[in-house]
Amino acid sequence: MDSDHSPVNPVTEAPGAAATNGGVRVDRADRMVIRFAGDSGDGMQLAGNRFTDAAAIFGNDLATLPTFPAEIRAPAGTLPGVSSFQIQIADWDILTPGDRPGVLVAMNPAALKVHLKDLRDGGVLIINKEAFDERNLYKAGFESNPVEDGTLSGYDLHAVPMQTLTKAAVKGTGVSGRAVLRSKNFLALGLILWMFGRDTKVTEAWVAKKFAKLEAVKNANLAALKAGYNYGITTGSFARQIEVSPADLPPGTYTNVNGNAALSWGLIAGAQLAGLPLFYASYPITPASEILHELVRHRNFGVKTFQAEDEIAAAGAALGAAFAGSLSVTGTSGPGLSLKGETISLALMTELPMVIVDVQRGGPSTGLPTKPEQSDLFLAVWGRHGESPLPVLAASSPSDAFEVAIEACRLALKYMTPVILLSDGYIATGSEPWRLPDMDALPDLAAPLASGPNAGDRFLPYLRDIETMARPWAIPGIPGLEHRVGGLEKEEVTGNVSYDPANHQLMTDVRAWKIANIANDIPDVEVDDPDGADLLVLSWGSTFSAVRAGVGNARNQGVSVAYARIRYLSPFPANMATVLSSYRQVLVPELNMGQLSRMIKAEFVTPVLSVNKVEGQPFTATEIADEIMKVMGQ
Amino acid sequence: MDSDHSPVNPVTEAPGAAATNGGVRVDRADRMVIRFAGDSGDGMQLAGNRFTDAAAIFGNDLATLPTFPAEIRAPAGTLPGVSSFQIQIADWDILTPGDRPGVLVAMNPAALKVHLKDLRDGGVLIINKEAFDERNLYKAGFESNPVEDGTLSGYDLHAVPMQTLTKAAVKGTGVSGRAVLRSKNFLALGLILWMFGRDTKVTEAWVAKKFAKLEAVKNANLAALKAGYNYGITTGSFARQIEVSPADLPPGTYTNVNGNAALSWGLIAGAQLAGLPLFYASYPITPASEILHELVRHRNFGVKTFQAEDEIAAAGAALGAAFAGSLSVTGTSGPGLSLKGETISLALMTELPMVIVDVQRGGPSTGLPTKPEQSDLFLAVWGRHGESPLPVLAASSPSDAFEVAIEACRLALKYMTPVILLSDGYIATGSEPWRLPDMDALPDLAAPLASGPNAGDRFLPYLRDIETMARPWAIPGIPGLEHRVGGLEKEEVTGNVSYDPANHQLMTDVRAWKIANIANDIPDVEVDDPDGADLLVLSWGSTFSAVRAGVGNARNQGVSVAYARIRYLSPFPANMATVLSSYRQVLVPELNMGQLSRMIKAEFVTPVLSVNKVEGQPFTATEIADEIMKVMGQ
Amino acid sequence: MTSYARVDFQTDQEVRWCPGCGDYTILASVQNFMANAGIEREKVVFVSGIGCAARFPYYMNVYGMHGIHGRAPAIATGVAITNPDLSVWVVGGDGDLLSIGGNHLIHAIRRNLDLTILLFNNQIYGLTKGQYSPTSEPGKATKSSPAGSIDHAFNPVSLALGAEASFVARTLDMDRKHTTAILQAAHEHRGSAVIEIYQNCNVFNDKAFIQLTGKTERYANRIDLVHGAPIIFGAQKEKAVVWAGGRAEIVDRAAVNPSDIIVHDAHAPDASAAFALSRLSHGPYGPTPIGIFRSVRRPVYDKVLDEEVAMSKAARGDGDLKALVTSLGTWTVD
Amino acid sequence: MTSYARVDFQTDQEVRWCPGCGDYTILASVQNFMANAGIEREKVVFVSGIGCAARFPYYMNVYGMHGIHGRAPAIATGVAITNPDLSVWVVGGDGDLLSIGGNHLIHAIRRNLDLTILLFNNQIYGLTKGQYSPTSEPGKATKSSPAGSIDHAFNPVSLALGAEASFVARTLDMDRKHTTAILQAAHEHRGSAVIEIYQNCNVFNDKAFIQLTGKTERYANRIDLVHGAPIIFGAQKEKAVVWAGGRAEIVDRAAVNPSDIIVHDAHAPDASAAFALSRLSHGPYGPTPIGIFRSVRRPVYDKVLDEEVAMSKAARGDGDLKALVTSLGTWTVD
Ligand SMILES: Cc1ncc(C[n+]2csc(CCOP(=O)(O)OP(=O)(O)O)c2C)c(N)n1
Ligand SMILES: Cc1ncc(C[n+]2csc(CCOP(=O)(O)OP(=O)(O)O)c2C)c(N)n1
Ligand code: SF4
Ligand code: SF4
Ligand SMILES: [Mg+2]
Ligand SMILES: [Mg+2]
Repeated sequence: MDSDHSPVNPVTEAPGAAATNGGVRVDRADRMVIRFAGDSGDGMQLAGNRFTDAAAIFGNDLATLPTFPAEIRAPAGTLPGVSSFQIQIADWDILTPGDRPGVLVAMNPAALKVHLKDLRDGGVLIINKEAFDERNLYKAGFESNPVEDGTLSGYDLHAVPMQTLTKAAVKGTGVSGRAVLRSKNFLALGLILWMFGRDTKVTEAWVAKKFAKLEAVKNANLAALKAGYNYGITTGSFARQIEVSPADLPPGTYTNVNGNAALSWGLIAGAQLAGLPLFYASYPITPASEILHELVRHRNFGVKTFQAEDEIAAAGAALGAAFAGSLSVTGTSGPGLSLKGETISLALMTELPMVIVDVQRGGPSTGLPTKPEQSDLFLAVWGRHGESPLPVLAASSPSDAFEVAIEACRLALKYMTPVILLSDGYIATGSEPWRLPDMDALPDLAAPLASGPNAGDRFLPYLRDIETMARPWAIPGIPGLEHRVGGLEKEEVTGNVSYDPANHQLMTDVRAWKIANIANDIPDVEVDDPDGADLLVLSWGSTFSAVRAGVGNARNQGVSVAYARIRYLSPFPANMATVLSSYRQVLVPELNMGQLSRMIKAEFVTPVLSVNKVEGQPFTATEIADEIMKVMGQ
Repeated sequence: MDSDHSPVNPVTEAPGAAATNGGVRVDRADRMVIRFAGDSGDGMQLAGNRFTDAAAIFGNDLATLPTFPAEIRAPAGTLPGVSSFQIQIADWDILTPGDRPGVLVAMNPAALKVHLKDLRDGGVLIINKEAFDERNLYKAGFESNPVEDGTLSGYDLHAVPMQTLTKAAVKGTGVSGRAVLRSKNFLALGLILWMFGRDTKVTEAWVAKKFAKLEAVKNANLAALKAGYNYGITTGSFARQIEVSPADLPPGTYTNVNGNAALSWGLIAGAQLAGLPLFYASYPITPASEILHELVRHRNFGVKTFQAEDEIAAAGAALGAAFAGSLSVTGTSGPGLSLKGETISLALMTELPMVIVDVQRGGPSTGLPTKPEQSDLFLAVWGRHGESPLPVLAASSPSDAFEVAIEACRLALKYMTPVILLSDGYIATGSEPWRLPDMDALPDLAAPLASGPNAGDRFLPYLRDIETMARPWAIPGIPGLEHRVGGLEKEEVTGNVSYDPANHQLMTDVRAWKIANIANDIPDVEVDDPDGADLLVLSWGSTFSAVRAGVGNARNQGVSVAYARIRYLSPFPANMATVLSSYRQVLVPELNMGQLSRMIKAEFVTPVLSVNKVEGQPFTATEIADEIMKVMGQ
Repeated sequence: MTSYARVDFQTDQEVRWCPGCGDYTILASVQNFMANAGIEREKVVFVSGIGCAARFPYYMNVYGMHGIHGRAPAIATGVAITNPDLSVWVVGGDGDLLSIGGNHLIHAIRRNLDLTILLFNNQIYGLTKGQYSPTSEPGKATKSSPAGSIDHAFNPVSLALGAEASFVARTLDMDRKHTTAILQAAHEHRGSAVIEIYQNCNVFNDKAFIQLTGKTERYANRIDLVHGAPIIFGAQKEKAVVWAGGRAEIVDRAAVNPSDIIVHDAHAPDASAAFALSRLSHGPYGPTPIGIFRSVRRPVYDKVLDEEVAMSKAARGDGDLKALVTSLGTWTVD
Repeated sequence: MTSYARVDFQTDQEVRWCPGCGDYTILASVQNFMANAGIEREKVVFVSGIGCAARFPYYMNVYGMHGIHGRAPAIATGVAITNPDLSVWVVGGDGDLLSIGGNHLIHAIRRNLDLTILLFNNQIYGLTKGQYSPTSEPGKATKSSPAGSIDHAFNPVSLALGAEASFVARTLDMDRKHTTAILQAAHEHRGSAVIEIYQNCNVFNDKAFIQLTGKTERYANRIDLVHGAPIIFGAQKEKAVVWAGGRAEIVDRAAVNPSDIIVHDAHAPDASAAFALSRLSHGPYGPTPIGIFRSVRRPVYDKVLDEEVAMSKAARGDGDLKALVTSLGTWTVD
């Protein structure tokens, strides 16, 4: 997996060098995967997010993968109650949160049980020693104490008395009782910050702001943070530091953003660029809810949010808002998309602009609600009664979600059509540094707004633009444009109800043509193929980052392989057929059982190889690289 | 179109012979298409249905096509208010209601306006002369009276004073006022019965029974019927009779049945054969409502029907009934199927048996609710979030619906899975003679019912049958089988909730395998190919009858062509690949824009030719034959 | 005020209900009301679901959407929120708004969106040709209940009140004057105004409301609710309604003290009295109240949300995209 | 009567609610009730939707289905219709049963299916981590309403009464004795029995019901409804409820004639009084009634349908397939 075959650091499984810093060994690494794991009540997401910020501001490239239990708070100490946060930091442009951690923080036996198998051999293992008592060991299903029975001998183990340390640290800050131990995540964080040579300032500032109104809590957390940091400095037992230099990223201003936030901002941007109010209707559902939570905070952008009684109402309200002149969006996850189909079909018939966001999760049915999957593609493209074509787009990373959201708005408005935008649980909650685009250079979005009659003194709601085939959008309030739309087949031009056979064929053809024609208004698929490969790895959505990393691995192993991602799944970009026919083999990795594969076969009647995985987890770069090697017969 | 090139009868566009019967010319024809057309209030459906019965009992083969306006009662006399009923009768095994009528009854100008273009040149045209007044002509959009302006000179026109005749006939029966003219459909029917040499007995018996409680109405209708019949006998002007001999159908007992009724009976049969109570939950929707209307009348079969508050509730109730041990069915049309997706997905996860009937209509959205289409195929096969495979079957004719319904029940029960059964508006309301199968020879349907613990003293709800992979069905009420199912991913064997990555992959695979394996338990596709053709015409659903007839036409023109129909659309029959690869070209006609075509390409990566039509009307045999000739370069 | 005639509110689409259908009368009442009230056409939006009643928007020369079955209140919610200045009307049948659309209806009512909701109650599914509906009386024989329906019926007024309605009224298709007065009051009401209109379906459920419309029956059965007036009715006004331990009771007027007769208070903050009046009949069988049951002020959803946006802009300034994307902190790579 | 202990109703699945969640107490109450009442385990079916509350079936050692969000009443309807001998229970949260599932709930209530419906009202969306629900008080700050919710809340008891409920009660998670008594009454009731259970979500909406459960507050606020007893409450029973022109009013007991104090009649055929009592509070802010608001007999849907089948069989004989397919008339071709 490494190009230069230099000795591999067991912690990063990447080449590195070691030095010492006042007796402490300092490993240098180009990348590092750290995983915080503990009980849901242990605050691991918080610790992970704070560490992410510190790393980002230090200038590392990074990618994160939070993993939550399905329960709000599963019983403390149990396996289902484990919550974890993984982050990869690197001094180069990395793409995934990493396959296997080199550093694992395990706050209790259950966390160890769940995550130990992933830790690299020789990796750093930091445990909260005092949590390894009889009760917790039993709950986690350990027969004997792994700290003592040799199970952990292959690792660089640090058994830290976190509870004692925390208690001592917070003494005098005013917190008491059960609240005392709540600060122990900050203790662990302090230790990790020390380990990676980050100081605590960024985190301190955050704590001071966040807990401004809770003086005691603030002080306790700060005290624990410093105690952890100092524990690293002072404890002889802890004789290891790891240095990951700032990444050599393209120049620019960066922020660290997760997919749901970036997507929300993209929608806000879309509305601003179109000069329209944004309306977002949604019914809460994991992992899409945060889009609602984010948007509701930006009323000063003219954003109106509506928490509907269910997904059907959310779609209906979005459609009504579209009729009334909003840039309308409704967001959900798989079960909700199944429910919205009938309303989307009405949007399609009335030819109103609307964006439907689907943050995919594991299915079918309630499935694995907190896990990512890409198995709603068929539903998005083909899951409505009648002939119901519409554009389908997919975001491929947290920051990409911003751009794709704007693009979805553009197509909806320009072509007067509902557009489905696919994200997934991995993109939604994972974060990465995002180089901010020039906000002034974003495109203006335009819709075919009607300002007056379009046929003498009459207004004909289905008199189309001859180029886009979009019908005019006449917004209530304008005299003379009164008109009616609806779900019965419409007569061409007038939009009146029509049962005429030829008209139904015509309108079906026009609706299909209008969408198919969008292929001419979107960028071609871009293939990365430096040296004319035979094999193309084609991905869509979040699989892209693993594909890029996996292809990188394979290339490092001397294999020539091309890769591309499809952002537009319906219609496909205009050059798709050419691209497909340029390769002897096309490999399509998906977090489903082969949906894009089948779509490509249906459209281009060309064989493709599928790699499929539905395990509630993203592909790892290694899995992709292995698959490439297999196909290449290596 | 005719094989022997004998002179073609303009009325049937088929070879025939003429004779005379007491001065009246009698045309002999092997088939004849008759269309009754009038205002929705004119009782054309009734007239058509009564004529159908008379023809059926006489022994003709037949096929019918009723066409309703979308409105309950559009304003009298207008074009949208026209209602029609077409029937083809023949002395041989016909398949379609015919392309263009040879006899047209037009009760008013609007009916003439709408239907005249279809009448064959030289065809018989019977009009209700007195309805052609200023007002009605205006409403139908005639500028001058077609009866007088020469428009109708190319037809064998009979302008009958139906109103005067009816008034005279019903005098003294006790009906009065506006009710008098209601009997004029019976007058027209009497005339047509005479024309085809059928007597009025069958119809009289029906009238007597139907209107038993309405003495006056009964007598008026009987009087009008006879008056019409006698008008034929006595009027010199009406110098033509047509004779279509009884068909040479295979021996057996026949009944005349429409698709919704046959399907309902199939469900009842399925429940009887399985020894289970039938539960049917539905929300009314055209053209599926009659299944509910039919089933509700058969409580003595243990049928419980439930008119739910919406389609989601209907699906939910069906699922609950399945859990509780019913043979559960929910029926709907396209918009309703869009709504049921989430619940179907739960049925799939809980692996409970359930049949979902979709009587397809024109889409998208509300579309053309009273017209047939085949555009829900994608939705049925691929229209659910997550990986959601399930069996999809399609009925190809009214009588076939009986058999396919039983087959859907068989698969649902044997494999513990939801099954989607597709019909369409054409099958639903059209009728044909059905040779009754031997009811004693129908298969026994079996489900994997649990009667006790299956693992020592425990009951494991996901411990599968090793052959079918079906899980056991434990019906509430049995001690010791208490268990819980649900929509979260289930652990193999135990059925407990599981978030385990490998388990999710395993269960996804098992669910897919279970459905794919059904290919080994269903008949192969049967191809009709007497002389090794190069071209295969592949159809599904109601398109089959036009395909069979169209292939017949083409063969008559000397072309060698094979045809087959697919009853099983998911999974495809085991020999599909072999069949497809046996032909140089495969032509797939569909009342959609190419859904089966795409499915075949996606599955077999083989090109097919599509013939598509979405005009709210079935294919005609001629259209299919023409397409075949085009492909064959003829 | 714009000056209109009824024809200004008519479209060029042929009205396609069955001859004799009560929907015609309601259409005329609404068109006349709008013309007379001088409501600006371009500010009016009609949203409907699916059903005979739901074809209404096609015949109103205003903005309109013929939606999907049951979803009109949800669609209308989006319209009202986007532009609170519009006059948004919802039209649907008893199937559309109470069966498949029941949830959207009660939630719109609860939130008090500024909608006028016309519920055409003909106690049957018209468009699908005659199945029983959630307001059909138990025992009704229909295509889907040949042996008589076993569903207990909703009382739409009670249901709306249970769902926190700020305005609920009932009127009759045939009584155009009454209909017009109710339309006027509902139009003036800010918030969700529900009007149950008893509408005759002469094809599938003829004479369902004969007790209230029949020449002889109506005098005995029609109880006119008038705010501030005692509730008395009957051909000779010989009947009265009084309180009887938490419920309303019909008595002979002569038998009670005039001061015991309920003086109708449509503006009572507590919905209990209105609810009690709604229980006097269940479907129009026997004496049945007509008129405005309840009309009170409550915050109006779309207006409040609009204010929230305005206040946020005032407090934080118009949203700035650059500030937004940098709000989580940034770092620079040169 | 089978003899059970609580453990017989427990499953081997670990209970996974947050520590301190009110759901634990309710689970214990239900399990104990079932064990003590000797309900045959195999005859019990629990159906739920999605939410924290909706995980209930996993913990009950009976037949159960964890359904999809909002659809439990519909699913339960199918269970009850198929086998009216089963004891069918529905469990869901305020989001599950009142938001997405509102329509199925009111229709199940209207039809009077034989279901016992446990509505765990914690006035929040628990499982999705804290958005406001249809019962959240206006102004509530949550993740989806940081500036305070602008939704007016449902009063579940009023809504159920507006939907023609034959049995409605309210109880508190913490008061296991009260809960048990209500469970008993609901179980004995034939038809849909709705129990609103005020349930504390200590993570996202802690102490929402403190006015009814708090050691000091509860005396002033808890109004116990007991059939046949006068409605009096307060630490010294110093408060009483009387009729005041169609609504219920809280007064000082001393200030009224004892005979004016309402004697609670849960069996009153007219739902008006129960409705009026439900309006005394909206959410537990101030004095709030607890107990059975209404309990009356109405035909039970699943039983009536079952009888229809039996009667049809008795009248027409068991269905015969051959007769069915030949019923439209046949002809023979030899
Ligand atoms: C999703 C969906 N389900 C069912 C239907 C069929 N449908 C159309 S209108 C209607 C009910 C009509 O009754 P009502 O709402 O009372 O209106 P009316 O025709 O009586 O005015 C039904 C069931 C549909 N169009 N869409
Ligand atoms: C169709 C669908 N929409 C949304 C969700 C997400 N969801 C799960 S539970 C829930 C609401 C939970 O609130 P409540 O019903 O009050 O139950 P609680 O968790 O408070 O007990 C939501 C919105 C879902 N699972 N399915
Ligand atoms: S079916 Fe009834 S409601 Fe519909 S248009 Fe005809 S009369 Fe009116
Ligand atoms: S989130 Fe609230 S309701 Fe859900 S389990 Fe936790 S405490 Fe209970
Ligand atoms: Mg109706
Ligand atoms: Mg809740």
